[in-house]
Amino acid sequence: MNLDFTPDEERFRAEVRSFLKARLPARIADKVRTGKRLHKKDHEEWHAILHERGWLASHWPPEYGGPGWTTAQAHIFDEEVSLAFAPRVIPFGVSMLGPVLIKFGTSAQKQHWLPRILDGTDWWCQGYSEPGAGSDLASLKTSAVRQGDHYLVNGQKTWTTLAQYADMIFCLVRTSAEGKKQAGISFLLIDMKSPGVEVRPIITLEGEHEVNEIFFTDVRVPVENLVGEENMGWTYAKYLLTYERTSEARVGAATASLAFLKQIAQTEEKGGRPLAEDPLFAARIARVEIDLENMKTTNLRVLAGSGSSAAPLELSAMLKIRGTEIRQELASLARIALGPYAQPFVSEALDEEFQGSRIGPDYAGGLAAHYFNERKLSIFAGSNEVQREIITKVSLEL
Amino acid sequence: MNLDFTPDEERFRAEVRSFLKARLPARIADKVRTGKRLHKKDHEEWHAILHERGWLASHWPPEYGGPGWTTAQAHIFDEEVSLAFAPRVIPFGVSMLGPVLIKFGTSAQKQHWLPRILDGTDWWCQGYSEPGAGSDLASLKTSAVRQGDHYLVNGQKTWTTLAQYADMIFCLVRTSAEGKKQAGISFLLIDMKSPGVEVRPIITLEGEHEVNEIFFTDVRVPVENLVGEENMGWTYAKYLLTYERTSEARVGAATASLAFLKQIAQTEEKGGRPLAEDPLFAARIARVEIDLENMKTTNLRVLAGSGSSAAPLELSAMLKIRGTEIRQELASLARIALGPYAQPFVSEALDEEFQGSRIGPDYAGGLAAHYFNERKLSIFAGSNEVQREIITKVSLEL
Amino acid sequence: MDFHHSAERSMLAETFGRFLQKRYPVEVRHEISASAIGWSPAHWAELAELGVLCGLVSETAGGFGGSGFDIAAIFEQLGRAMAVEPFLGTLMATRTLAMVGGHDGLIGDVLGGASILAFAHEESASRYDLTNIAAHARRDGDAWLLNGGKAVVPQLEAADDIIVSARIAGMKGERAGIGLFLVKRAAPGVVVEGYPLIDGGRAGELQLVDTPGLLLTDDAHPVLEDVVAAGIVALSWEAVGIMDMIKATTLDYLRTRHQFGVPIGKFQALQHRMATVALEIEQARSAAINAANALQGDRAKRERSVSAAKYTIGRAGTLVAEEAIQLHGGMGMTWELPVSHFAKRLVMIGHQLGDEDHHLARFIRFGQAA
Amino acid sequence: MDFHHSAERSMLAETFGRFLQKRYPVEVRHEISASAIGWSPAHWAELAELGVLCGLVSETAGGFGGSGFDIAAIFEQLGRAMAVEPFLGTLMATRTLAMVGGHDGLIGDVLGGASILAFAHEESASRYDLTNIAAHARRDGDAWLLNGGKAVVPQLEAADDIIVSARIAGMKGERAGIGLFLVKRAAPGVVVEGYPLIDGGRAGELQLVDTPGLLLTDDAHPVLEDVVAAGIVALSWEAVGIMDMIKATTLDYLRTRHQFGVPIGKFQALQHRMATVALEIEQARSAAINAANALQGDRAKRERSVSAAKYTIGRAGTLVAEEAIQLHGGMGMTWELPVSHFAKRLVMIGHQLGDEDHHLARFIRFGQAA
Repeated sequence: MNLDFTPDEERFRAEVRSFLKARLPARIADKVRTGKRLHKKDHEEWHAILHERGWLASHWPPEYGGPGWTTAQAHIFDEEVSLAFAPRVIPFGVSMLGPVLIKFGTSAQKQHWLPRILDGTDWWCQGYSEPGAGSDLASLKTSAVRQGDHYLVNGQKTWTTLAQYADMIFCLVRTSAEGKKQAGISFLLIDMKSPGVEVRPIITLEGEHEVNEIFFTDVRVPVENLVGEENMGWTYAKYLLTYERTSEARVGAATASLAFLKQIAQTEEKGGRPLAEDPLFAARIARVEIDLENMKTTNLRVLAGSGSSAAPLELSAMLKIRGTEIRQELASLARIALGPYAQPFVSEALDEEFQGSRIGPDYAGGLAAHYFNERKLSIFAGSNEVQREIITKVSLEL
Repeated sequence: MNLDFTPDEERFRAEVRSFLKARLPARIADKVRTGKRLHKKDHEEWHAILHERGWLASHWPPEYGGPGWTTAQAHIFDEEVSLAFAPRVIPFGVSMLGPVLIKFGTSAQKQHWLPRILDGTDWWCQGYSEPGAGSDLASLKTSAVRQGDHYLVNGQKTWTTLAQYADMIFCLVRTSAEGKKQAGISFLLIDMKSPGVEVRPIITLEGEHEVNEIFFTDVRVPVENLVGEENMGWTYAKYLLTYERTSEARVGAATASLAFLKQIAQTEEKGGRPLAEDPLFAARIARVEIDLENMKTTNLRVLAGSGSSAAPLELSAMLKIRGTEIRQELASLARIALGPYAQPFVSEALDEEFQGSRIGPDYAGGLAAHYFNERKLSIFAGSNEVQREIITKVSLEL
Repeated sequence: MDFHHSAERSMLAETFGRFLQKRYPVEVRHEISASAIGWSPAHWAELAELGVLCGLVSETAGGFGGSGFDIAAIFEQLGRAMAVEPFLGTLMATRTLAMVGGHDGLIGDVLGGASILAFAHEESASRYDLTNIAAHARRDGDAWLLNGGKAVVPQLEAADDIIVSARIAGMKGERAGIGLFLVKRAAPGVVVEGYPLIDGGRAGELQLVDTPGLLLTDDAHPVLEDVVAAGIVALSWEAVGIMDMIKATTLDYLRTRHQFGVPIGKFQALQHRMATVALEIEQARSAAINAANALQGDRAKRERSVSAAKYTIGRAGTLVAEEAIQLHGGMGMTWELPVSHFAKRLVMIGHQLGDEDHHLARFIRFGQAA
Repeated sequence: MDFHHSAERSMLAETFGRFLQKRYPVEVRHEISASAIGWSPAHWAELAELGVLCGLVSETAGGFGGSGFDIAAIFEQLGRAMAVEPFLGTLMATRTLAMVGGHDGLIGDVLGGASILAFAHEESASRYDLTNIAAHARRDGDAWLLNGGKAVVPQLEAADDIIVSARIAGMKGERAGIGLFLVKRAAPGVVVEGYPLIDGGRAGELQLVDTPGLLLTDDAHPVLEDVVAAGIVALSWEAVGIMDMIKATTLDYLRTRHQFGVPIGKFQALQHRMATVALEIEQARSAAINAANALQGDRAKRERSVSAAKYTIGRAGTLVAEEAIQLHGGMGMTWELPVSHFAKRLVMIGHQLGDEDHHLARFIRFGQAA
């Protein structure tokens, strides 16, 4: 056994660092670090920089434009971009649809869509959840009825992240009502500008517009936008979910949050000493820090074991659970660290254009909102209850 | 609202204290305090002392020999005997069978059995659980078939506490296989000296003999030993379980354990200071202390609300859960406080006759064994999972 | 022992509760919260007329309440309605005035709704420690001039007068040498900066530069302790009111939301977690009862009980809020459902007058002293 | 990165595991534990012959292992079998001798099974603090004479020689001035009092009165840290082995035990708790991997990693043990089922070489230093 990185891997880390130093715009990193709102153009700017360097689609095979990294390299890259406060690459095109197209798409689909993902032509969003099908995803009702050279799509999707920016959506739709509910599902790519597509915002508890409802009314979708075979969409979705969950460990992001928390705890005072030296608060930080260090190794075991980022279902479910718990705990501790200044929330102050005075320490403005927003982590992307079901069924065989 | 005791109640407390000072044998209190084994004769001695004073059956109506206390008095009494390290009165006769007989027994049964409970003629044990019917108590199989003036009993009971000392056992037996499984159960009193009764010890994880299996093979039980009506035993058992659970809050016992734990934490040292001053350990103690103080009030609310020790099912289930969790946590902290000296376990040293040298501090000998033994609290007397089911069904209506 | 409110107190609570249900439903509450001033003078005037405010003040000082259980009965209702009006400041300020004596006129104005007071003690660096304040006051002839800042003062902009603590002697951390002053909102050197809170309420930063103030007491520490204890009783019962609402709405959701063909409340894993939530709420209620009961008691018992209560409310409140959101699934994340607002307020109560760790440490200190 | 044992190490672990499965089933283990001496010289001799002990010691000192992952592979198997033999003392004592050098003969005797060593450092009042010892040594001509006591020394009675720490200078709490000595069991002034442990093992109290000892080093602190770190790696992996066994046996029970007409493993509330148990075991395994990996590293990283591991094992171990008993219902309380013995040993590992709180505080200190 050996957990240490090779000299080659350490050289790679240095290369990533100098790239980030040179190319990550300070303005964007600063927004990430201080919890300011990222605009569409911020995401697009960073997306383009990574694409130019060939480092955008870290998990794609080289023949499709991936960098051809080992899992260790991908891990190092993830850690370094997080620590540098780079924005997370919006995952829907690059991390989710891309791998599905590469594995199940026709060559025409690959040739058409993959380059457009890389160069940012299409902003993708994900159409999985429905109002009546949350944890019970397979009970989805949005229907696609084949009519000659197109499908007619009717129904509703919900919790669609950043759909307000999206050009395209990949959807799970019902193409058959026969057999098990998992059996009649297909995987369809839909143009958001099609007539009959309507996006309505959902305002989340901290007042932000991040997720949406999408209504489909007699939307025509060309049959060539079907991915793989009709009624086989559940298989592709499961493949994608595995991908999604592994990434939900988000080791890099948690590491950056921990560093940020420690900085806050050094700045905040309690009884005339840094809060970081308060025995109870220091213990809280240390507990989550140890949990994170353990999870880093669990994550590496998954990566090393599978040779790719697709992981045995059990461990990826564990990573989803513990990864989100850790990030929620870090958000919670940052909120607690602020004391009374967790309360003020001037929403406009999260915009970079804001000129007014800030209340409390400069890092305080969005931390309570962030804490509340992060409650979603254990709900979305397969709730942690669903993950426990997976562990139960797949591994415990109960 | 008013949580304070009246001057009369405080006078009563003083009276209890002076009684305990005068009559509780120091030898017995010392054994309880230091976790030594209590023998049958120790229990009998204390039982007789309480009976002589008329304070044995604190919840019985005066006409049957109870003291006629208010709930506040019973509460005060419970607290004081615990703090004085009196042994807990073995509950099977006094606290469990007694109330059932008083409510459901014939006058012949009351006249015969109640005085014998009070004067200690009969040591009772409880025959509820069976190997195949633990949490699912109503699925019990031990059968009683009516044959003229007696029942013929066959089957097996388990987890029968102190059956090795018992003269009598009250049993739930199946008298009918028809209808719902709860419908065919009867409540029977069985002489342990009857032919066909066999007691086999179960050794628990710390090596003690406290519980037993009991086998019934063609045991003849006179029909006059049926309590109440045939096939109505489930009703009586539920009545009794409510009684049992309320008492499982064991506020007095927990208060005494907390005081003992604090004493240990003052004696043990960490980094040259009392362990009690270590911030993390102090926080552990304080958390359970606050939880206990809250539970004391929850318990008083139950007592005040019902006017008797039978409580609304929901709150009594909560008291069972939290009461046992608190006592388990106290046992756990005592174990942790010992450091390396939690490990030695010289079983004979728990006997008062033991003449050998003791390992570590004088309070150390039985604390780890006690911690392991206390794991039973969340399993027996209706496991805490069963209590959560009760809360769900009765109160949450889910 | 008696766990029932007196008939008068029950009647007040019921009247108040009915008023809020009818006149302060959640839509109205959101409107008020989103308004420029962030509270409703109209509702306030009506509540003053109803006599609700008098429940916060003892008879000797012109009210008809002021005991721990009076405060409890009122704030429990406030919690259920998520009311944002300046109740906490009113409680703490009038209680201060009642303790120092000689201000019955002003108390009368406040109880009648003619005047509003804020209570400004916490500062940007004090982190809940009552003695850790930097604002100071100096004599200038017959007058006192105050300098310094106060942080996150609830409904500061609404106040006509502000009660402000400031050092007149001694060092940070010392009990002696703290004064309490009555400062006019319109006095020279007063700068107020108001802002919204994440929980829908409103607060403000106070800056004082050579601001004249009327000395209320030059030995404020015992007053601060008592007044903060009353504030903690209030917040604890506000939290209990919120938790009962959260429990009810979450149970409703569990009974009606279907997944996998059954109400999600049929899933045992959720049932058992909900049972724990219900248990913690009952324990929190007991803690709040203990604190209300001890408010009239001797100092050590009072401080121990309020710290136990605030710790309990902090811990249980976070659990209840987080579990409620989780059990509501995505819906618990939306602005649309009241549960998210209850959850926000409940968690933020943990950031007022001391958090879980602060009060646990305090409980330990008072335990050792006893 | 590579998460596989080397071929040699895998083979040793497999051989050892097979041996234990065949020759050390739980009935035999209980017999050995209940015997007068509380361990099995016969098994020990066979294991020495198999070469298992050599896995604990580096090549340069006469073994063929000694790395963190060598120790891991052996102790994981010990945990699965609940073996009570003097492995921990052997590891810590031979590692001490290897570090100070010049005792290859004695190491050879130990690895060959001809001699057994105990490692005696902890005292009745030291509470896991390496520098907090009261035993002391003084020069007497060319010799050193030791006085003091050592507490709960694993398998002390089995030892032919004992490695003992004692102050030769300085005060409690100081790193400098601690010596390590080799003491003959038969030396004058040695009093050994053996006793059984709650987990089925055996230990003893050591008293030394003017006992001659051979000085191994007069700067023992770095040696103690390294040797204790190795001991923690060992205990962590013993715990991992136990937890895997507990998980397997609990899952078996959940699948076969029926209540309410179905296997209790069908109850979702239990499923979700078991999923958490499984998750915690994987996190504990990762912690144990980190510690084994860091054993060869620089001091700060090593100490930080072993404290993280011991904290994790302490916390997870208690959870796993308690949940296993609970999920077994009454059966988990019985002597008859192995699960109760696994649980006892697992919890008691938390009382050796530092508990959860001790190592959490230590992790914080090393984190601040780094």
